[in-house]
Amino acid sequence: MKMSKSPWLLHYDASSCNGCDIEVLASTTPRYDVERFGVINTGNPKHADILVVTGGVNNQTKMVLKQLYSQMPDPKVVIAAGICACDGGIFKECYNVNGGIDTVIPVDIYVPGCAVRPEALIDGVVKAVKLLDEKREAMKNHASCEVHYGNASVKEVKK
Amino acid sequence: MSALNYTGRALKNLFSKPATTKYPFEPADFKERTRGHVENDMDKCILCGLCQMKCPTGAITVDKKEQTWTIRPFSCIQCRCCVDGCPKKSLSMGRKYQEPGEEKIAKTFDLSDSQKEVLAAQAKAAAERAAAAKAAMEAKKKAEAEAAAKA
Amino acid sequence: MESILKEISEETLLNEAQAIRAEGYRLIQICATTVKEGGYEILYSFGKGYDEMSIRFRTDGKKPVQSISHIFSPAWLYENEIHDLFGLEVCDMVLDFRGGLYRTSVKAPFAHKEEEAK
Amino acid sequence: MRMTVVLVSILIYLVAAPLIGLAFEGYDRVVSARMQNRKGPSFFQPLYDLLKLFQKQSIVVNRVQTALVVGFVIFTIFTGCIFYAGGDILLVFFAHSLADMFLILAAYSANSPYSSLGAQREFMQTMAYEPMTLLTAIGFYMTCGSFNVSDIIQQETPAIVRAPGIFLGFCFTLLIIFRKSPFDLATSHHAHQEMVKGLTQDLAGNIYGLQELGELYASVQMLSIAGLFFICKNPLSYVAAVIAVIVIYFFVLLADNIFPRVKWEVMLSSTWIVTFVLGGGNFLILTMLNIAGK
Amino acid sequence: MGNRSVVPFGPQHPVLPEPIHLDLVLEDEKVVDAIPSIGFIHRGLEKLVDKKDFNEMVYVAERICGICSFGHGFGYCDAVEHIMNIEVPKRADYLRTIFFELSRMHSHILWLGLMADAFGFESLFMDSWRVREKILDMFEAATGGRVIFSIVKIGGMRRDVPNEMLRDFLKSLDDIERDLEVIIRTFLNDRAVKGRLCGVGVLTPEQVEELGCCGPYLRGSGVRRDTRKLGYAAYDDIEFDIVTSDDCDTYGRTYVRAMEVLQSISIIRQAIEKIPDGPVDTLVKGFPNGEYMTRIEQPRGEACFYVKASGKKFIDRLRVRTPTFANIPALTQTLRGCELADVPILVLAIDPCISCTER
Amino acid sequence: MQILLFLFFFTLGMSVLTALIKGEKIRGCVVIVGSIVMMVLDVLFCIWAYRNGVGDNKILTFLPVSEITEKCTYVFMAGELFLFALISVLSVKYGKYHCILLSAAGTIPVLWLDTTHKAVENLPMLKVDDLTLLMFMVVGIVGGLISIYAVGYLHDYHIHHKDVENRSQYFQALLFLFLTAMYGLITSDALSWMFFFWEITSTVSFLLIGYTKKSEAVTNSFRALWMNLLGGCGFMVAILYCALSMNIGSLTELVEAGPARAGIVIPVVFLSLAAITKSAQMPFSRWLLGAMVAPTPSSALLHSATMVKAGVYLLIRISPLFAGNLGGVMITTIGGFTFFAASLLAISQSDGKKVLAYSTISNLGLITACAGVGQPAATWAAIMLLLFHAVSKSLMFLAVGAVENATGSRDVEDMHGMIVKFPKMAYVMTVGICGMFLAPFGMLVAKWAALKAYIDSNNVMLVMFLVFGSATTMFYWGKWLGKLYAVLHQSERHRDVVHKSEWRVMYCLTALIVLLCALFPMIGTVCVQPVLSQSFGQTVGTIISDNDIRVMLMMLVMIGLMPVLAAFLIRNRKEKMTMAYMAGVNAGDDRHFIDSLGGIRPSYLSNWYMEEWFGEKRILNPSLYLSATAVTVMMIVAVGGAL
Ligand code: NFV
Ligand code: SF4
Ligand code: SF4
Ligand code: SF4
Repeated sequence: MKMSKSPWLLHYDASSCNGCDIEVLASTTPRYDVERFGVINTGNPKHADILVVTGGVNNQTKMVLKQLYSQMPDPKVVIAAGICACDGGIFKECYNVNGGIDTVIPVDIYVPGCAVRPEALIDGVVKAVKLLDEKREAMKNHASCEVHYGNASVKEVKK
Repeated sequence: MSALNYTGRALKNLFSKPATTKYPFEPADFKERTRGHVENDMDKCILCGLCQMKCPTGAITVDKKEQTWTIRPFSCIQCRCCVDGCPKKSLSMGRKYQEPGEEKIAKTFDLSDSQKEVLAAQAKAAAERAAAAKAAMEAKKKAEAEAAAKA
Repeated sequence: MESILKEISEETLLNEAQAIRAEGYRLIQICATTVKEGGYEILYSFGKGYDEMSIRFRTDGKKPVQSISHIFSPAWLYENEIHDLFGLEVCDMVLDFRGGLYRTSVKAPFAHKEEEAK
Repeated sequence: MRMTVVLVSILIYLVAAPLIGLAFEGYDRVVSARMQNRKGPSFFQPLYDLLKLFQKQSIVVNRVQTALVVGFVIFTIFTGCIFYAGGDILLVFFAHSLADMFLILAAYSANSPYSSLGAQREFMQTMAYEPMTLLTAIGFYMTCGSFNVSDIIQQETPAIVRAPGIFLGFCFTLLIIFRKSPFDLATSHHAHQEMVKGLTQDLAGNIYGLQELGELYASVQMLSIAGLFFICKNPLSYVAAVIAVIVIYFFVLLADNIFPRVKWEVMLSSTWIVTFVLGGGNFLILTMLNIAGK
Repeated sequence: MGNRSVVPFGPQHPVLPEPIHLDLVLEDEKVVDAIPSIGFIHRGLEKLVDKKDFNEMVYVAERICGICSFGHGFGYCDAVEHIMNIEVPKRADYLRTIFFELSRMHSHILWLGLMADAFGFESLFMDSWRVREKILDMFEAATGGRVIFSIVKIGGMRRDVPNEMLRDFLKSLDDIERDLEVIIRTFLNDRAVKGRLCGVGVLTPEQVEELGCCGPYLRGSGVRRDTRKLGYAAYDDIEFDIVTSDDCDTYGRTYVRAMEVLQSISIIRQAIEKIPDGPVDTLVKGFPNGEYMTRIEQPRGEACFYVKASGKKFIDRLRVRTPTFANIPALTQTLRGCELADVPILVLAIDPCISCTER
Repeated sequence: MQILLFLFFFTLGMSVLTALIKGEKIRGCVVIVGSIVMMVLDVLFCIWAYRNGVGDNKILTFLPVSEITEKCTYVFMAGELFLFALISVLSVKYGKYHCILLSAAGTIPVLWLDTTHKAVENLPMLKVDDLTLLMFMVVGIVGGLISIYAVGYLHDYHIHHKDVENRSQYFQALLFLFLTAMYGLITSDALSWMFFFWEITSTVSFLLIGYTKKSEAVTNSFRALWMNLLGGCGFMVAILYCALSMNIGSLTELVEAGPARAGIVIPVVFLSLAAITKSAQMPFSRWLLGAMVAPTPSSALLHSATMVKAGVYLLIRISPLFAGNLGGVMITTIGGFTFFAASLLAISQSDGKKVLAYSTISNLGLITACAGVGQPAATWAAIMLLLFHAVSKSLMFLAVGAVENATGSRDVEDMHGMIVKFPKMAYVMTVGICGMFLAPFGMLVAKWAALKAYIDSNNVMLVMFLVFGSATTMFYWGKWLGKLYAVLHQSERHRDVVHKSEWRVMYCLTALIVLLCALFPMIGTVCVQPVLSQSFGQTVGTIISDNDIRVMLMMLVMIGLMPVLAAFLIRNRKEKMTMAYMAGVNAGDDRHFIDSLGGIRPSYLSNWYMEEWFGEKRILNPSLYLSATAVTVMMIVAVGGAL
């Protein structure tokens, strides 16, 4: 079974003006209903396959974004939705905007638009799920994922 | 006050046609004024660079030397500022949005040959005019100088 | 609607604010602006019904501005903002974020550049 | 002979339960979407989801978590086995709460805010519905004279005839068990507005898949119990039970779509009141009948 | 009892499309203390005045927020127009009013949907947003954008909206009004919904005034004040009543917003009826010099645009005080002592727009 | 017989001996050896008794009327006077005069009865039957283990509580004295003898509660005293009535008189009153909570494993008399109600010992209710509950005590992350907690039996109490269990300062719990069924069918295998470990996040206690009043009806 049948989505607003956010949200509502493609807005990085980021990045959201990204299980795809997320948009000269989200985490799909249109987002998701499948194949070949175990959970006290 | 206000709507929805569009299985419908992407009619552009100057995001680059007009659609915010400001009305707003992609591409357009000729002709004309003006100026200066000298 | 703007001095701020409060005004906003000649001016706008009343004073930014958050309770938000953006010290705020409100990449981005260099 | 019957039914359960569960979930997804005037996903979407989850990397916050989730799944399946082996229905409920305990402990072990809030709420939910489930078992006992599922299906009249109140009460608690609005407090299938994902917050990838699988078994089992109310000696009653279950599920979905989520106080008190009035009342009547019968 | 949980709420949280962070101190489900943190969306666009000239700033102002985008563009233009003493053509004023009200409708309906989602009523959320799409269609037809319109400019409007299109609007409005009926009924009459809204986040009229609240939040507590009554754009020519509610709780705020949607419909109808023909644009010459503070009524309340300029291409200072910013102190106040389940509702009660707040 | 006497006097001797030995080390050794000897004797006695036929429905009766018993009576009278004097002195010292009155009211009539020879004579004074033997095992084994545990515990206790005068000598002596009294209580058949031991347990427990001499301890100890003395008065009334108007002097006779005998309801009701005070049923539950100020071993021994069991023991003894009369109604109502109300109250507690106390009250309520049904099946459940409860609860108490000594806190909240910080203890506690409420462990089985018995006796009210009460029980145990399982990364392990001897005791109890679960069908038939046939003259059918037992055993085995399976599963898994979700602002170690002010703030995850709903403030008083009214009304109605 292909993974592409069920891409679950996590949306994070890295400092967008809201325009893109509401369009992302709008694409889950009746008119565009991305659930047709199996998309669920999970709200939880640990269940998500696709990270949709809107807005450019500033120092604060950078940390959050990195963290969310690291909490998503492989394979995962990042969509930068909106011009701000692609390269900072009209705000790229602002002192508190670092630019597109590709300055923080690797972006797989750029969806332009200010604000991004739901149709464009659907296209983006469709492209993203293809990538998801590819990444899954790659994961198989690499025999599997990282192992970070170690006995990190316990530290003995020395008397 | 009642408890089941929404039941009717929910049941009605269940048995009626959903409001969902067919996109992407059918093409999206755009309104006539929809601001999708910027198009440049390279037959009209005169590479004046006004659009580059006006664009708030710096999405446009006009290269006069190479005679190209470049737009970075992944930077364009469809504000329509360039379109409104283009003196030759060569720019227009396409209705379809820019396709999402894995890379932030830039689209470069060469000036159409006819326009190149026009521009070249204009440039030539302008150069000629400039030369003529210069000549005229010099002539004038000369004349003045001569007049002065005469005086 | 009428609007009044009154220039005051830094020292009288609290008294003025008290008086305005006593007249039944609410706080609309506080805004700082850099002044070309150096220093900052701070504009306080108050409202009563549809009327508007503003007071303004100049400060060189060297000594802390008095907070009016004891008089107008929502003022802490504006004052924290001014602190974070202009680098002006505001003392006695009821809720002091200590520069943590915006956590901007650039410290005090609106402040005078030369001061930054110092 | 009996042994083989038991084994066969357990086997069928093991294989069929997830499929039936998926079917119900698919039904849920499609109907819910349509009630919201959306086209919605395909009927097979839950299957895709589950398979996808198993293909994902497993991310954990600690090792204990995995073990506990495995415990949850094993015991949930085991619970179903007891039921389908015709075992004691009280024991089914006891085992169910044991299984649930594993899941809650898994959430606790993550030691993260939302998991732990979810765990608290899940306890609260368990506390809310447990009296009713116990009364359900008692209801079966009162109507059929036995706690054993194998005896219950052999009776002359279905339990619903004499225990309609208990049946309704049980359906009410199904809302909690299926994590449907208005009672989806601990976690829900969509992003939950205050809990993010609550109980399942820190389960990821294939571990989450495992948990989902467990939930499938659990829901099939609960639906089976609802169906059990309609079953009697008459083979036709099985058809009735299937139809009834589908209808019940439909009402659960309808409720999901026409109610906001309530607060825990409301959940606890309303469930307890329903339990007390419907369950307790029915039980009282049954007892009186029993005494009179003697 | 010293058993208090300290948990972070947000920035990534499904209740908020936008990041806001709260440090919640919980006692069981009860919130004993909550400190909000904003600053995740801070971009610093007020500082862009140094880099963009006063005309370009319109595009920036519009992108302060994607929900109340029109109001921001308008507010900024209005301030500059005042400084430059520009008389805006009447038709442009009417058009601005129409767009303003459409924005308000879309914003309120959007809010209704989010609120429904906050108390876990998914189908109501979906339904509200379905209706909202119709307004977006009107926007797209008139301006070419669904959320960011780019239609207002200093001195008027960038494009006219033909009268036929305005008449189509009327038809759509009828449609919307019909659709809204069930939604509003569910919000205002449903027992279970009322159970989640009534008595949550109570603030008395004195308190809201004291806390400097504005907009529906203020009117939900029974204070009659609506900046539209200042009469900017074409509001002077239009009759409308200020919606208030004496419930003083989240239900009251919901009531105000729901009623304002209907009120906006009536305002648009009046405006379309009265709209004069004529140009929509005037020529702007020179650079602004002076200062002005415009106050307008955005969907979420009173927004102030303070512009200071000194006769150069680049203005000196743009300051936007947004309604959400003004309502945040009230949020902090109501959060204390509420229940965890109410946190989303209370946060939404101010209709938080963080990108507005932080700019 | 000799063994019994020897056991009795050995324990008494131990008490004297420990009181005399000053050196802590030596005393410790003596206590440990003594306790082991006591346990061995206890077991030997039980074996002996079974071999001598107790198991075949026979009752061994000892000490028929003789010179010795006559003399004993005088000894007892002297003892009673001594107790009275002791209580008087202490009451005067602390100004609690009402206790003197109560004590006098209980003692004088009995003395009067004895001196005027109005008491029924010619009685067998001691009796051993199956129930006695079961109690022997509970008292001997659990008591012995706890005494051993006390050695190490007290040592640490006094290190941590410098403000408390070290009187451990006295403490240990009291423990043994108490055990002696318990032995006496469970073997006595004559009501007057039983009463004597009954009063000793009251007094000893009073002394133990006041051990620390802090003002809180003193107040609580007097509360315990007056309540128990009140119960003693009830006992006394029952004795008087039996002796004077029914000519009954022993429990056996009383039970044989049967529920139908006219007037029997009066002694039954008064004995019940005595029992519910001792078992801390509502409205007398508060003394048990107060008792938790005492050092843990005494809480474990007295207030959960044994002393409170004296009350229910009495009820189980007379349970046939409850069938179909008001006494039964009273006991079932009170028991059921207490079960439900106390478990609600336990929800709001975070002090580990208080949770245990409420849970004790609640479980005893269940036992009381079972006994009050007056049907063999219910009594079966009551006995089972008693057994399982004694073992699990004492383990929980000891574990909490050990945790307190190791970490300085016994709050449930502070047990957060025990699985990492103190794994051994977490496992022990897990077994203890699971033993209290989860399938397939003992308590649940017994509850299940109780449920069936209630249904069969058509007692709707009790069923409702049970179903609601077990849901709440699940809640408070579950959240405690959850606390233990939070995995805290990078946390420091607690130093294991728990003494070896304490560990051994806890392991023994843990093993006992598991063993009891595995063996419960056998115990049910071998040990419990005879009790029923003795008191009801009939046996009960299968209470839990073989099929179910098989399933439960499977579950037990599965749970046992879980760790193994998990270890196996985890070893070869490729997993990635990430931080826990904290809405994106985890500061890196799962325990801190970036807060609103941009700093790093520790997160804290507390359980829910819902003070407003289930707090003592809200529930305690109403339920006390309610139950007090119920008890009074029913007693009046019952007695009035009988007269
Ligand atoms: N706050 C705010 Fe806005 C509005 N309405 C404001 O000016 O939304 Ni984005
Ligand atoms: S791309 Fe445009 S609409 Fe989207 S966030 Fe940026 S400015 Fe807003
Ligand atoms: S403004 Fe128009 S003519 Fe000038 S360069 Fe741009 S597109 Fe060409
Ligand atoms: S539409 Fe706006 S952003 Fe795009 S190229 Fe033209 S001026 Fe630049």
